[in-house]
Order: sequence, then structure tokens, then C-alpha cells
Amino acid sequence: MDTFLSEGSNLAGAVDRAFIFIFTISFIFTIGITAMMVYILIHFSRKKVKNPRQFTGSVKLEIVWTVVPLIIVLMMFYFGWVGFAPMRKVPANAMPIKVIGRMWTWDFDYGNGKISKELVVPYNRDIKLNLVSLDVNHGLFIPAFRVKEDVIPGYSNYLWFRPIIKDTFDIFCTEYCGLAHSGMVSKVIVIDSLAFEKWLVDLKVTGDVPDHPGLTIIKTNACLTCHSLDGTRIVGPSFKGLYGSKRIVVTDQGEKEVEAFDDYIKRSILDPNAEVVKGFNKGLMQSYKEVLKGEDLDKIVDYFRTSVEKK
Amino acid sequence: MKNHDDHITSYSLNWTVLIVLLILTTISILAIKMHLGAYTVALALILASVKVTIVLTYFMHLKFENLLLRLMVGGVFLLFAIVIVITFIDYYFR
Amino acid sequence: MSTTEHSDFIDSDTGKLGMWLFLFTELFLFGGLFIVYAVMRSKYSADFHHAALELNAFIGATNTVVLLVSSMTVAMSLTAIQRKQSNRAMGLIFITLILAGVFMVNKYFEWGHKIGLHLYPGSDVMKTLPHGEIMFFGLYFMMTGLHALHVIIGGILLTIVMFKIKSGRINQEHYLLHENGALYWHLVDLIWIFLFPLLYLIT
Amino acid sequence: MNDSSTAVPLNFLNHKTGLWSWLSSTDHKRIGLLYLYSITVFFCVAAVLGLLMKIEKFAPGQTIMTAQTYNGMFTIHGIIMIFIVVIPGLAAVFGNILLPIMIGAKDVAFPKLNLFSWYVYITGAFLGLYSQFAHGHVPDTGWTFYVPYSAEATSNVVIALTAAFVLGFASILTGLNFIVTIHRMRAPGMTWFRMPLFPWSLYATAWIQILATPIIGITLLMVIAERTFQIGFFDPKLGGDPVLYQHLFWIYSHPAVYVMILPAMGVVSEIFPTFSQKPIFGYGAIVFSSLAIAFVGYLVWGHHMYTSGMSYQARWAFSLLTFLVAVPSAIKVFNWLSTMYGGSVDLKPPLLYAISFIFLFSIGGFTGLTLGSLATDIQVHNTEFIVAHFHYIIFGGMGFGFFAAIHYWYPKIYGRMYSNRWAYIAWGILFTGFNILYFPMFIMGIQGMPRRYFDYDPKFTLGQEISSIGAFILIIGLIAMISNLVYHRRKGAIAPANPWHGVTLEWQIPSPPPHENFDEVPVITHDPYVFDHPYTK
Ligand code: HEA
Ligand code: HEA
Ligand code: CUA
Ligand SMILES: [Cu+2]
Repeated sequence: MDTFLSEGSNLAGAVDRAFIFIFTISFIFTIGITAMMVYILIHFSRKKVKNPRQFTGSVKLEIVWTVVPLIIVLMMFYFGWVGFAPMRKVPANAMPIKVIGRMWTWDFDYGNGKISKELVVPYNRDIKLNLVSLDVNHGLFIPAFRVKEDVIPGYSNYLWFRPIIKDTFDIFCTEYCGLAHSGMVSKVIVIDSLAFEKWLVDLKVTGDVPDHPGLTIIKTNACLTCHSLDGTRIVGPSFKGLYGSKRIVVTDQGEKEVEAFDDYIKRSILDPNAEVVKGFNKGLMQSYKEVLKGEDLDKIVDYFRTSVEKK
Repeated sequence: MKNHDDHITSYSLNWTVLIVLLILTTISILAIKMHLGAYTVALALILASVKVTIVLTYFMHLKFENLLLRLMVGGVFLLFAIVIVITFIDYYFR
Repeated sequence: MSTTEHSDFIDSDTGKLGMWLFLFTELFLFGGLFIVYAVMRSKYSADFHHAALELNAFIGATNTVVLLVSSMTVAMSLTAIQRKQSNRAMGLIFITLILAGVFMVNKYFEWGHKIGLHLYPGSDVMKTLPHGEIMFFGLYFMMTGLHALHVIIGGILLTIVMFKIKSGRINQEHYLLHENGALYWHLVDLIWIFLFPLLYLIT
Repeated sequence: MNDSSTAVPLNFLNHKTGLWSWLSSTDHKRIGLLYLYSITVFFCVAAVLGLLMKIEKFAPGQTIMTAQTYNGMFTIHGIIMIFIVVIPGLAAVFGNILLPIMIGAKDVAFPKLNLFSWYVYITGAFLGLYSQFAHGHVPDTGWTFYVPYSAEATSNVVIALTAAFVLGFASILTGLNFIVTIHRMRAPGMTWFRMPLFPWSLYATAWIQILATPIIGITLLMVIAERTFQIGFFDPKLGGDPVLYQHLFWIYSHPAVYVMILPAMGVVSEIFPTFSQKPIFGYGAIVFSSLAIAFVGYLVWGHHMYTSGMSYQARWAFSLLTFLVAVPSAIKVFNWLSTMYGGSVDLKPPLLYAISFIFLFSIGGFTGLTLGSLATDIQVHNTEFIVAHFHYIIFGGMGFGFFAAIHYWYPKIYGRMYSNRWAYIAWGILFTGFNILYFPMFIMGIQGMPRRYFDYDPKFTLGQEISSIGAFILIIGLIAMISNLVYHRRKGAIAPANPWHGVTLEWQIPSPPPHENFDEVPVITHDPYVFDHPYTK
């Protein structure tokens, strides 16, 4: 199928094998049936046959043409299934890109507010597209990659692929979405990993920058009712500039100075009353041991670190 | 053009059927008070199905109809059940 | 069989088969709603539970009993006509119609109460509810509304039957319409038997 | 029904005259003809829309219409063709005219209901047309009315939905009537397995009609409720589920495609024995495969939703079921071929159409298998490949089946013969045009040309041009065919009662049939396709 439509992704080969299998069988049968009909028309024409034979059926033949097509279609099913199954198994390290469909454009969101109108992907990397619709149904179709999934509001659908040809390919919308449905097209551009990194850095930030996951955790656990982000003093010390700063804390043994790195921050969350920053009251904060698990703590620490680094 | 061979259900049979139906209704109302958890829906549906079967057989005279009609009714309910099951192949595994 | 000339009389088995087929389509009509119900309930089980508390299980149960009894009276009226007791048949149908009326009155109060609470589709209160509850009330109004429509149609059909018994056009020999009217009424009952636990008895 | 002395014997066409005698007739044959004429008119309207779309697509960019017009056009083209033309199609036209005759009855079980369903049908059909002209936009949702678009679009979608609902009701009533007729009205001696195959196919069809149609009815009602009362069954903004709508829609609309094709299969099952003068091969297998198609066909709807984000398990389960439903179709094709084999085959126009039915239906069916297979459907879903698939299978299958039927029973219905010569010529043009029109769409579809596209990438220009030219050839063939039939309705040679030496009951009564079909009730003593019976010798 190369001359016809390039096999632009790792998934294309198996799909094309299914095509070829089904088309070959179909071709053979169509030719066979047509040839048979022509043969009958010539050979058994009324001019030649005056005494049609009056047989009415044959159980043996019925069984044959029930079982043989059954086997054939099961094979077709198998090929289709084999070509399809990998499409739903996304490799764990695939690079996620959010695709936002709305009447009648595509947005490709690379995170941190970096949104592109064209899908630029690094060559030979696993890419996962998370499909989101803001209004009605759309369909994301990249013919050269043999992938297509609908983009349906209220649902989170996805697809993945690994581009294996460096080139530019079409993207179509394949779910009817109103007036400019046919105009809802874009391109996918496959480039070198290095070029991709550079492109991504150069991409202007146009969208909302989402919260750091650590900050999300901080917000959902209502930490901000006692600790501010901007340096204001509330019930507890502010988080501003926390990471790496030096603090005087009061412990049971007396005062001491600590540097606020990972261990200290985690200790303060799990056992807040062991070391209390001088000038604040003990006993106001409960331990979050039961609420926040290790991974969450890492994210929180990471948030503090990155928020300091940015300055 | 006449209904000569039609079976006539007696008044007393009708009464009996009603009483059974009322008892089943009471059970299904009481059942929800018993907090059976996940089984409540199942129980409610089973009881409803039993009631429906009774209505079909006696009130709607299926018991006295020919086999073909009974098969049709059974088949129609079965088909609907299959449709629900197949729909849930999608929703259950999502 | 159909060996006689064209006539307005439809032979009873033919007519009854036609009615049954029609009932099948009715079942699938409600069936579509049941599919939606099943899917939505599995998606929003907590909301469904919560919203169902708004429904008055007592009215629901009363209406169940009303419909079951009315089902019996129709069945009995058929027995009566078969036994040539026309007056009794008419009386029984009359009771059925009264019960249908009771059902509708209950429904009226039930709906009226909901609407009084602004719990109807598109209302201001409705917009503030969680999705699952909106869905529950949507289904509630659609299902009971469609069912109530069937109660009304069944009532009209039975009224016609009653007048035909009076005029003698339905009698011991010819009671196809009566039979079909009764079948239709039983269907109304059948559907309610499923609606009741699904809408009112959610835990 | 006596008057053998008068020049023109009384028959169902002339025993009463005047428009009202038609519009008020409960005679199944007249009702069938009412359907035939109304369907032809609607077909021509929708076909012209199809042609206009092809002209628009002759070149990329806007040529003769705006995108809005184009979108409205394929919507109404699809609605008319599916709901008004092919779903009633064969069953309402030839089923009505022939079913009672073929089973030896005087009429259907409920003649008044039959007339009533025609009126329901016409009401629905005009509602459909009205949605085009009513105040506001033309509906532009596609015939599938997918939500949320259909719940939000500002056009007259509600009218179009109501039309589809009303039409569904007519379809249910016809199906109900046929089932009862077949159960209760067969002539003495006509056991189930002495019934010809066309009635059998109608029987299977009728079950689908009464069990599947209510689902679309209630679904459309829900969409209407959603639009008018903001009950959000399907709109995600209100907690609804757009994919659930697709489930419900296809629970009906997939079985509906077998409502279209099964009667056509029944028609060719009549034609092959007659024109081979040989019993049908594998009568039982054909009967049971019809029933199997009806049953399994009810369970495969999800193959229209492979890309909708269904669960993985549902996808392969639906794929497997889809492949199973192909087997009964295969059985039928092989039985038809074997019926001709060893016969005395006479290539009259009806047989020519029946043979092209096999050819086109096979291509449509095999591409259906391409769609049924998961991997390949992902590629061609919602591309022109689908458009080609269903035009091949609906127009090439049901359409050519319809043309076969009309050429077969024309002399019976009107008592006149059309010109064979013109029938051959028209067929030649039609068949050529058909393939030129639709085959390129398969190729473009695989290359990625999506459907419902007003505009397209210039790389598809050549294919689109070839396809558009095919449409013009096709139209010439169609006009030739229709003219041949219309012209000879009055001018044709008088047809004998049994021009093709058929053996089923309709050929044993005069052409056109008398008002009450049979002077005396036929008593059936043998299987339907026995060719050495005294009647034919
Ligand atoms: C008359 C109407 C009709 C019929 C009969 C069929 C028959 C079939 N259809 Fe088709 N279909 C449509 C009308 C029809 N279809 C329409 C209108 C659509 C598009 C709807 C829309 O989205 O707008 C559609 C769409 C459609 C899809 C959805 C595609 C998509 O949107 O992604 C699929 C997928 O599986 C499919 C499959 C099939 C199959 C497997 C059959 C089978 O029944 C075919 C069986 C026939 C054969 C297999 C050929 C004959 C057999 C032989 C010659 C013997 C040899 C056979 C073997 C060895 C197997 N069809
Ligand atoms: C029975 C079904 C049927 C039939 C017969 C046809 C026939 C035709 N169809 Fe249609 N089509 C559908 C069913 C059908 N279609 C459906 C269901 C859709 C999907 C809609 C959707 O997406 O929602 C569709 C979609 C569809 C599209 C896709 C639109 C898109 O996705 O962008 C196109 C585009 O080319 C098309 C074209 C045609 C053409 C050119 C014909 C031609 O074959 C028509 C040729 C015939 C003529 C031009 C008529 C000639 C005769 C006369 C003029 C009569 C003269 C009168 C007398 C003498 C009395 N159709
Ligand atoms: Cu977006 Cu079509
Ligand atoms: Cu289908």
C-alpha cells in the first residue's frame, strides 16, 4: 500500500495486512461468483437447455458453504483484531499531548500553556493523544497513521502511535460537527527529537498554565487556609521562598536552625509539632500521615522547589 | 369468528392471583428496609419479573394460549434481555 | 379462516395476535427508556438514590395496589362477559375506570408537588442539582408521563368497551375488543410493575 | 369478477375509478400502488439532491452551493432515502401487492389499518419535506441526528425528528399487519414450509420492523424532550451521555438495514427459480438464513461505533457478531447460484437485474466485512468508503432488487408489457454509471477522504470528477428505465396471465388481478416451486 498511502506509524503495518487479507478474499470471491454467473448464463441458457434438472438442494453443499465462509470470516475477524488490539495498549512512557476539538479547529496542548495549531511530534517516539471536546462530537483522523478516534464531550478518549516517517501528513475531522466540518483540518508534522525539543521551547505560551500537581494537592487539602503563598502571615508560616531557606525552630530540646530541604518539609507535614518555627504556636496543626501518601509528599516538595527555582 | 374454545378463568382464580401479587408487592417494599446492599436491585427486579410473569400467565391468559404465542412472548422478553446485556458489555468494562 | 367474503368482522385469534404484536412494540418503546435508565443508574447510583428520596414511596405503593386491583377487575369483567353477565361486566369495567381515575389523581398530586418544589426539567432549582439528580428527574417525568398517557388511552378504550357492552355489540359471542382492551390495560399494569421499584424503591 | 364478455375484464385497477376510489381503497393492491407512486416521487426528489451534491463536488472549493446548503442536502437526501424510500420500499409496495396473493388470501389481515398506515406514511413524508421549508434553517445533522449537535443545532431538527418518528409508526403498522396476515390468512394446505420465499422474507422483515422501530421512536422522543424541556438524556452539559444516544440509534438503525435488504433477497429468490424453470436450491436454508439475519442482525449495532470510545471488550464482541451475520448472506448467495445451475436460464430483464443484484450486493457486502473488521474500520470509518459501501448495498442491493421486482411483476400488476429492448439499454447505462459513480469512493475513502465534506483536499480531485461523471451516466439510465415503464403502462402489449411461466400463486390468476384476487380459494397441495406441475406444462 506504499505507493498509495504511506505507512506513517508503527500501527499501520498490521492494519494494512488486514486490508490486504480481506480484499484478497473479497476479490477472489467476487471474481469467482461473477465468473460462475457468466458461465451459467452461457452454458445453461434457455436456447441450449430445454429440460432443466429439478433437484432441490443438498445438505452436504449447505454445510460446506456454511462452514467455509464461517472459517473465512473468523480469520478476517482475527486479522482485524490483531491489527486493532495494540491501538488500545498505550506504552507507559508515551508522551501525552492533549487534543482539544471545537467548532471548527484543533488545538494541540503540550502543557504549560503551550498550544499549537499543528500537531508537531518527535520522530520515533510514542505519542499519546488525549482527546477532549469543548462542544459537539468530532473525530480525529490521521490517515497516514491509520488511527482515528472520536472526540466526544464528556468523555475522555485517547489514541496513540509512533511516527516512523519524517514528513507532514493530513489530519481530518471525521465526525460531523456542523457548518465547517470539512474545514476542520490540520497537519501532523514529524521531526527529529532535537528539532522537536527546540520547537517546543520556542513555542509561545498562549494558553492557561495549569497548576503544578503539588499545588493542586496543597489546595485540595486546604493548606492555604493557614499558610499563604505570598508571604502574608496567617496561622502558620507562609510558603513563600520556603525551599532551601534557613529557619529557627523550637523543639522539645530547645531551639535550633534547620535548612528547609526535602526531609524537613516532609517532617513538618507528617509530624508538625516536633519542630515549630519560632514565633508560631504549637498544637494547631495535626499530622497528615493518614491523608498524604509518599507520592503526594514528593509532589508537594517538588512544587516548593520549582517555585523557588523560577525566581 | 367466535371464541368458543376460549378458556374462562374463574373469579376465584382472579382473586387468588391478586392476593399473590399484593403479597409480592409487600415483600418488595419490605425488602428495601432490610438493607441488602447490592442485592436489593436484583431482588426488586426478580420480584418484579415474577409479578409480570403471573400477570402474563393468568390475567393475560397466556397459560391458555397456543404454544406459538407463548414462545413469541418469551422470545421478545429474551431479546430485550440480550440487548441490555450487550449494551452493558460496553458500559461495564469502561 | 379467510375463506369467507370481505367483512368487517375480524376473527378473534387474528385480532388478538395483532394486539399482542402491538404490545410487543409498546414493550420496546418503554424498553428504550429502561436501557437509558439502567445505564444512567450505573453511572450515577448515589445521585439516583438521593433524588429518589424526593419521591413519595407511599403514593407509589398506593398506585401499585390501585393498578393491580384494576387489572383484576378487568380480568373479571372478561370472565363476566364470557359467562353472559353483561351488567356485571359493565360494573367491573366501571370500577376499573374509577381506579384509573384514582391513579391519575394521585399522579396529579405527585407531579403537582414536584412542580411546586420546582423539580421539573428546565427549572431554576433543577439547574443547581448534580447531574445524576437531573437525570433521575428527567427519567422520572419521561417514564411516568409516558405511562400516564397509556393509562389515559387505556381508559378511553375501556370506556368504549363499556358502551359497546351496553349496546350489545360486545357479547358472549363477540368480545374481541373487550379482550384487547383488557390486554392493553394489563400492559399498563406490567410496565408499572417495573417502574415502581425502579423509581420509588431505590436504596 | 365475471364479465368475460366485456373487452376489458374487470380488475382491481378499473373496477372503480376516480381519485377518491384510490385514496379510500382498502384493497391491498391499490394501497401498494399508492406506496409505489409516492415512493417514486420521493426517490426522484432525493436522487436529484444526490446529483446536486455530486455537481458541488466536481471541483474542490465552493462550486454551486454553500456549505450550509450542502450539509442540509445530504441530511435530507439521507432522511428521504432511508426513512421514506428504502425502509418502506419493497415491503410496502410489493409486499402489499403480492403478499396476500402469494399466500392465497383475499387481503391482508387488517385492511383498514393498512390504508391508515399509508396515510401515516404520507403525513410523515410531508413532515420531512416541510422541515426543509419551514421557517428557520434546514436540518443539517445528517440522517443519524447525532447528539449533542442535533440537540443544539438551531435548525428545524424537531420537525425532522417528528417526521422520522411518524414514519417509524407507519413501518410498525405495516409489519404488524404482515405478521398477522402470514400467521392467520394462508390458504388451506399452505403450511409454513409451502410458503414462497418472498413472504418468508417479509415475515422476517416484519419482526424487525415491530421490534426495532419502537426503540428509535422513543430515542427520537427523548431528543425532542431534550430540545424542548432541557431534559438532558444525551447532552453532557446536563449529565447526559452522547454515546448512549449512538447505542440507541443503532439498536434500531442497524436492524433497519436488514429491513431494506431482506425483501430484496426475497424478490430475487422468486426470480431465480422462475427464470431457470427449476426449484429453488436449499429452500430451508434460505428460510432459516432470513430468520438468522433478522435475529443476529439485531445484535451487531455497535459496529457503527468502533471509534466512539466504547470499551475494548465491546468493540471486539461487536466485531465478532458482525462477522457472524455475514454467513447467512453467504448461504443465500450460493443457493441462488445453485438454483440457476442446471436450469434453463432465460436472461429476461428481471433476471438481469437479479444477477446484477448479486454482483453489487457482493461488493457491498464484502466491503461491509472490511468495515466489520476492527483494524480496517478504524481507517475507513466515516470516510467515503462507507458512503460507497452503503450505496452499493442499498442502491445496488435493495435498489436493483426493487428494479428486478418491478420488471418481474409489472405485467402482473398492469396487464401490459414494457419494451424488453429498452429495458436492456437502460440497464446497461444504469449499471455502468453506477459503478463509475461509486467505485472511486472506495479508493478515496481508503486514502482518507472523509464523508460529509463539502470541500476536499485537491489531491482527491480526479477521483471526485470521475465519480461525478458516473452520476450523470446513472441518471440517464434511470430516466430511460422509468420512461420505459411509464410509457408502456398504457401503450404496452397486453400481457398474458403468466408471461414468465412462474409457479407461485400470483401467476395462476389473471393479469391484472381481479379485485378480490381469487374466484375460489386455492387449495395448496405441494411445495412452492414445483415446475412440472400441470399449471406450467
Ligand atoms: C441495505 C443496507 C445494508 C446492508 C444489507 C448492510 C450489510 C452489512 N454492513 Fe453495512 N451499512 C449500511 C447499510 C447496509 N449494510 C449503511 C446505510 C451504513 C452507514 C450508516 C451511516 O453511518 O450513515 C452501513 C455501515 C456499516 C458499518 C459501519 C461502518 C462505520 O461507520 O464505521 C459496518 C461495520 O461493520 C457495516 C457492516 C456491514 C456488514 C458486515 C454487512 C453484512 O450484512 C454483509 C453481508 C454480505 C456479504 C458478506 C456478501 C455476500 C456474500 C457472498 C458473496 C458469499 C461469500 C462470503 C464470504 C466468504 C464471507 N456496515
Ligand atoms: C436508497 C438510498 C440511497 C440512494 C438510492 C442514493 C442515491 C444517490 N446518492 Fe446517496 N446517500 C444515502 C442514500 C442513498 N443515496 C444516505 C443514507 C446517505 C447518508 C446521508 C448522511 O450522511 O447523513 C447518502 C449520502 C450521499 C452522499 C454523501 C454526502 C457526503 O457524505 O458528503 C453523496 C455524495 O455524493 C450521495 C450521492 C448520491 C447520488 C449521486 C445518488 C444517485 O444514485 C442518484 C441518481 C439518481 C438520479 C439523479 C435520479 C434520476 C431520476 C430522475 C431525475 C427521475 C426523472 C423522473 C421521471 C421520469 C418520473 N449520497
Ligand atoms: Cu469537527 Cu467534524
Ligand atoms: Cu450496521
